[in-house]
Amino acid sequence: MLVNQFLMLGAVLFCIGVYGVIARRNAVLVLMSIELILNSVNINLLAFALRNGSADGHTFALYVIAVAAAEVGVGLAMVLLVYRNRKSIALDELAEMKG
Amino acid sequence: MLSASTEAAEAVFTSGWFLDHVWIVPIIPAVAFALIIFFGKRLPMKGSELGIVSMLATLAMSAAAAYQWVNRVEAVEKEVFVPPVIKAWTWWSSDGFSFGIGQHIDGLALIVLCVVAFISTLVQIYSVEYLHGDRRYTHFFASLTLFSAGMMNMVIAENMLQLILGWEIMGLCSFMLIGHWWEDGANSRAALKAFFTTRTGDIGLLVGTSVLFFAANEWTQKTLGISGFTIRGLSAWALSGEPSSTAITVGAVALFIACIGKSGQFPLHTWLPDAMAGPTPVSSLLHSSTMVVAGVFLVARLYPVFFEGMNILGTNVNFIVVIGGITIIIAAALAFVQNDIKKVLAYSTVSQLGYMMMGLGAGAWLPAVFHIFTHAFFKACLFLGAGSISHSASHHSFDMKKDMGGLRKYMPITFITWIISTLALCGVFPFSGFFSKDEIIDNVGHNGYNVFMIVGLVGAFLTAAYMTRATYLTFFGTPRGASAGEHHDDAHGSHDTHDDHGHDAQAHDAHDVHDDHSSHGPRESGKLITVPLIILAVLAIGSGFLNATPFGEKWEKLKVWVEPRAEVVDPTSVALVAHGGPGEAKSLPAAEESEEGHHSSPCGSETPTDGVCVAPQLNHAKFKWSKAALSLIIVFAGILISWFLSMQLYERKNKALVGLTQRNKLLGAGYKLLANKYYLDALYENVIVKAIAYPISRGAYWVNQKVLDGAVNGAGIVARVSAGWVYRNIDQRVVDGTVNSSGAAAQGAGSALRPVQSGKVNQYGALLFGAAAIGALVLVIINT
Amino acid sequence: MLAADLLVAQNIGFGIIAVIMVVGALRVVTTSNVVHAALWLVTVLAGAAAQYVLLAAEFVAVTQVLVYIGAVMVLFLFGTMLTRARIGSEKEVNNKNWFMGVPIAVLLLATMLIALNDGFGSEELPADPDTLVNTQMISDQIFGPYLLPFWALSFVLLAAVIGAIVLARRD
Amino acid sequence: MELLRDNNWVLTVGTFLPMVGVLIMLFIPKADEVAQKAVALTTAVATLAVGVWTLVLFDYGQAEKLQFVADVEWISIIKSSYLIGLDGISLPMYFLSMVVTVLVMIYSWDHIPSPGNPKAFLILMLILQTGMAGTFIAQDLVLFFVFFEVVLLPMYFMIGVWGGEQRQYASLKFFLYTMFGSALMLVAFLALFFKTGAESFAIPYLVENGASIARNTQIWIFAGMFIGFAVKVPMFPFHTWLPDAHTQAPTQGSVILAAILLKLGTYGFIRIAIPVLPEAAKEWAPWIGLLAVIGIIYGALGCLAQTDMKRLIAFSSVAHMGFVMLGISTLTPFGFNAALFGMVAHGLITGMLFFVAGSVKERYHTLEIKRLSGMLKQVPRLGWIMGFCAMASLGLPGLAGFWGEFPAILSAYSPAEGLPEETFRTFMVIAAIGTVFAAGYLLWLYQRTAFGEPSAEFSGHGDGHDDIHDVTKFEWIAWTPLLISIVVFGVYPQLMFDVLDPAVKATLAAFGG
Repeated sequence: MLVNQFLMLGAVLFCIGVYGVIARRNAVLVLMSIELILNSVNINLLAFALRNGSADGHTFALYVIAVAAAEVGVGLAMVLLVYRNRKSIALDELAEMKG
Repeated sequence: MLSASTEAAEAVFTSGWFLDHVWIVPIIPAVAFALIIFFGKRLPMKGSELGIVSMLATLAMSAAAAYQWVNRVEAVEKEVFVPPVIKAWTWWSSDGFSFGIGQHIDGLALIVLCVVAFISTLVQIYSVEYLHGDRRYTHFFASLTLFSAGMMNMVIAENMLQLILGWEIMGLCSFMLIGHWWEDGANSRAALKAFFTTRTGDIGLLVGTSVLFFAANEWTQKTLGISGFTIRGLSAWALSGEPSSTAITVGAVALFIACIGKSGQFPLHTWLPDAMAGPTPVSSLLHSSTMVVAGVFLVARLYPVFFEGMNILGTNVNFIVVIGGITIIIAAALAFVQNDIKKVLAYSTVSQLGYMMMGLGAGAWLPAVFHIFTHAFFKACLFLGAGSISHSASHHSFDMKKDMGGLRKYMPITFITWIISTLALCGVFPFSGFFSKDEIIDNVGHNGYNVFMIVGLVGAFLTAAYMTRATYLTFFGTPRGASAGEHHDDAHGSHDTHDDHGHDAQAHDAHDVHDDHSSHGPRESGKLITVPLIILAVLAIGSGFLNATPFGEKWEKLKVWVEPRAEVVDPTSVALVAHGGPGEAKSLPAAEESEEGHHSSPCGSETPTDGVCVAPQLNHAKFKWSKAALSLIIVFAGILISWFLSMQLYERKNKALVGLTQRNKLLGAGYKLLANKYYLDALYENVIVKAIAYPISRGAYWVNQKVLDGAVNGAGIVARVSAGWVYRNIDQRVVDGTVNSSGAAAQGAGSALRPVQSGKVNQYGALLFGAAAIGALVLVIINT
Repeated sequence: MLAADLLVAQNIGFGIIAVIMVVGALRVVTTSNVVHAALWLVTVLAGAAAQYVLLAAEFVAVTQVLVYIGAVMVLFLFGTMLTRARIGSEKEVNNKNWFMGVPIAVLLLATMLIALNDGFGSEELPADPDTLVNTQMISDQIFGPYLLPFWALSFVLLAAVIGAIVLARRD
Repeated sequence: MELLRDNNWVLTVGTFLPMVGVLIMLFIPKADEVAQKAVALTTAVATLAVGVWTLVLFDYGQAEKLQFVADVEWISIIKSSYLIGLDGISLPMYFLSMVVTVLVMIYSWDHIPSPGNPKAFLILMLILQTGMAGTFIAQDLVLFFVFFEVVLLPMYFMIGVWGGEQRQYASLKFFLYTMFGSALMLVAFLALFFKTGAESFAIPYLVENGASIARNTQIWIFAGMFIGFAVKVPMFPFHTWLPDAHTQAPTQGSVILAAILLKLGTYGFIRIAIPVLPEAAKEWAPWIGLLAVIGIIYGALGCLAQTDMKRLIAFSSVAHMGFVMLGISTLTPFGFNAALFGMVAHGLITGMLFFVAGSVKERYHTLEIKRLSGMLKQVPRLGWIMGFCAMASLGLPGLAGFWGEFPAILSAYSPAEGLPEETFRTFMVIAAIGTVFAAGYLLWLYQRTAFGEPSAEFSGHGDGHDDIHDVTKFEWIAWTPLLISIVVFGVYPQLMFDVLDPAVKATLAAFGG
């Protein structure tokens, strides 16, 4: 098994996640794409953990998962709030922060 | 380098207290100036007595010094070099260059010093009467005294810096004096013009001094131990064969430009006639006998520099003599066209200065200096005469046509002194003008400048002509205007507005009283005016005999006293005489006798081998009556012709046609003219006046006014316009614009980037990742 | 010989799972039905768990399945349900300038691949690693050197919980 | 050159005494104006007394050595020490700043500009004095920079609060322009510090091993300093802040600005830029000369185009500083002497001109040249003083102005070896022509304002302009010292050159004297 195969898989997932973030109008879908990105990171971490034979990769993978959970929680809460005010969660309408 | 030749003639030179302390002379008027400024108003005669006393003191001291100098020179036989009495103190020094101040007294300095002191004294006495009751009486005397201080300082200057100091102070005083009645715009403009033109010339002075200083300093320090600024250093350096031709030529030309400016020579002479706007005493002192001579004095003082720089005896034409010649002709031509008596005299002064410059330019050093001496007396006399006429006869107007005529009956003394001075000016035999002006023409011819000799003769002819015309218009014919007793107010016109219009509370204007009794027709002026006139007239006759070449060698006093002897001298005598005192001069073995009776010395021709020259060897034309007769005939012809024409024009004034010409002019010469009087009139009116002479003079005047004056004013306007343009465009728009625009640019960039902040999360994501991608790509490319 | 064909099996396994994951991911970002997207995401996460097993990280794989799929995906589904009633695909789920995403993603992918290729070429993972990482080692790590991040993480989670409650409160 | 450390308290006291005055004034209530003025004046006079005492103590025999040196640990970590000292170069300017402050204090006894509030105005002036004095004695780059900036703030407020109509624009422009300049200068100082082995910021130390820096780095460091100082001088392209600042500044502000602040730039060149970076100085000299000469002609042209008297005087300062920079660009002791003398002379003369302009503005309420005329008749003494200053400013020999210009022209003829002689000689001729322009615009101004008849608008029966009085008591007291010193330095310049010459020779030892 090559280290590369795992890293490349991570990379592909990462890029798909990036496309998702950019292309998606619906906030939830964007959150999902972010999940994709986080997972690709996890794969990388663990690949290197195995390669270097240290447990660091594992701890950080766990931390990433924890953070992802927190992030989805807050993200969805915000989406809920926005939805309640705006009746729509299309991102391109939420432009109040315009410079 | 110094060959200790044993048989060198040990000459011990006497000197006196006065000769050693001539440096006090300029300080007296300077102190008097300060006193007048502060206490003038409170003195009984409002400051004028202080001025006169100081002038008398300077006159006495310079006369005594002259006397002691004569003894010093007479005590030694002809060929020995008489070192000047030099005293120098370091005024200030910066980085090795030391700038001294002190006195450099020799024949030239003393003769001009005496002239300045004498004329200033007479003019100050004259002004007490002339300016009686003037609003700024004290200021007038203050600036007059300051002027004398400046001129005297320049005359005895030991180095160029002191000379520049005096030169500029004179410029300042001429500005203040011309603009004495500055209420009237014309006067202040004339003052401004005078100051600018002289100041433009002064660039030459600054540049010339710097160039010469740096070229000469190294040599003068090495051989003579004195700085390159000193006059004797520069003279010795010029003749030492040391200077490269470019340095000395550039220096000489630059200095000569300053002389052109100051002495009103050809291109920069336009300010002198306008300077007549000043009170008449000022015109007589500054703008005829002393200040305008400064340029000629500078050329005479640094003669070796000009001798080498302009290669004077080398070629038969050089810059100085050309300028001198042109000035003589055009000034004389212009004098014809003038109605204002002071303008005529002004152009005559310019023409006479042209003579002096031509003389110096052609190697006639002594005649030119002698002409300064004589010209000062008779020209001052003429101006004071004109002043006396305006003061007592024509109610302050100087217009010959309108307000003068037939005054010989009413003002005998002024008339006689005027006639004497005119004859002196024209160069008639017994009078001083003959001895000096004729000498110049003679020597110019002798030195090979034949073209300029002819120019001199033509000039003499024209001088005689216009002076006769002026004399006729003022003293002969029927009295016109103010002289005829009409007391019309416009006579108070532009020229001398004595009383000022403003509600002047200060001194009760005594002038009005004075005006009343003059209303009943012209009469002779008071004693304070006539006495100076008489003294000057006497001197106009007497001064000629100081160097009367026609009466043989022993009469040529000035040649002995004034002309510096061109001897090879060991450097010590010229060298640093720390605190003055009579330097012992060891003159080297006398060179062999030359056929002309003066022994020839290498100075000026080739580089002196074992010593130093201080003056170039100049040759003197032997006086021959044949040559003198020629010029006398020309002068008499001029007088007669001009007299005749004036009679025709003004006597027969009633004809309407005649009136048109307003003035006569010189016709052709010869018999036809005299034979047919009537035909003459027709010929004179239609052909000569309209066709030839009239346009030339008018043209000359037009050129003078439009082209030259226009150029000067044009330069002013152009400078103003370009200044405005430069200021508006370059300064405000470009430079200031860039500063303000940098602010605007920052704002512009800001607004350009605003859309990036669109508030859309996706866009941020896109930008973020896009940037990351590009960054990564770059890193990858760099590493692989 | 056993190890060799075990290795081959692992590669084949890796290949299948990788393909499923990529297809799943693509579907997540392209499907117009939000619920489908969520479900595809579940497949991707499951694939990831399988990969962790291949990478000898059983504990993380189990956590992944429990926490990630169990909790987070359920959250997502709740999220989608609460934010709108309609089932089925939504219209224009992508924003206007979606086309911008493609080049960026591709560019990024290309760069990464080049870099990885250049970096790790053909490096082999150790077939029989001498120190297999077991849970006990992980716990030593967490409560050893990485105690501080653990603390920080707990605070983050606490903040997230409180935040979610505050944001989502109805009154 | 070794340092003389005896009685080194005198400099610190001289510089920081005004701050003591400021403290006292802070406690006095704002309303009590007379007390404010009294305290301010006494502090200024006390500082002047200390200045005079410094003159007395100064050992003229060793004018080239730094005297009254005090070296105290200040900020050790960045190796900058509170090193102060005084030698022939900075003595005249140090003393002039004290004299000018006293005169300005006297002048403002009855001339507080529009918004009043003398308390703030006088405090700002005292701070300004400390800043100025400090800059001339600082021998440490960081200290020099601090004082260099301290001077900026009070002047900004003086122009901003008490200025003319567009005072905001003018003060902001002045502040930003100088800040931009000094930022680059700071960069240059730091580069210098590191390039010489990050040992210390002391100028004597830097002078010793400044030359060791590689040639083109020297050139770049010099570039930074050049811009910083050129903005202050001001030299040709960086001068646009001067006319605005002067026209909008109150009289006191523009007098101090013209008399002292412009000299900080040239002093910087002489003290820091040129001795520390000799090769770069040689490289830059022709360009500085070129800009100086352009400044002379450009300033003169600017003056000819002006309609406002104060703006005209401001442009004339650009021209005069052109002469000073020409003197500096020759890199010869003779040129430096001329430049330093020119700085003092320009300070005296232009200071006086601004005083006169201020008084004219206060009487006629306008400085429009077209509307003013016949001043010699209406206010004769003021007219004559203006005439005297105009003559001094155009460089009449016998007055101080001439000894600033003529030696500069003379020195331009033979610059230090290694500099292109022909270019400098052309500069010399152009500068000589500049003197004529100087005569041009000054006399043109004088003729139009002083000569002629007083215009109807102001001659008494105008609308209530009856308070056009001649020179008042306070003005006489404020002006006589300046007038006397212009004449004294004009007649006997050796007074100043004795002090300047040895110090300049010492600093220029690197250029072969």
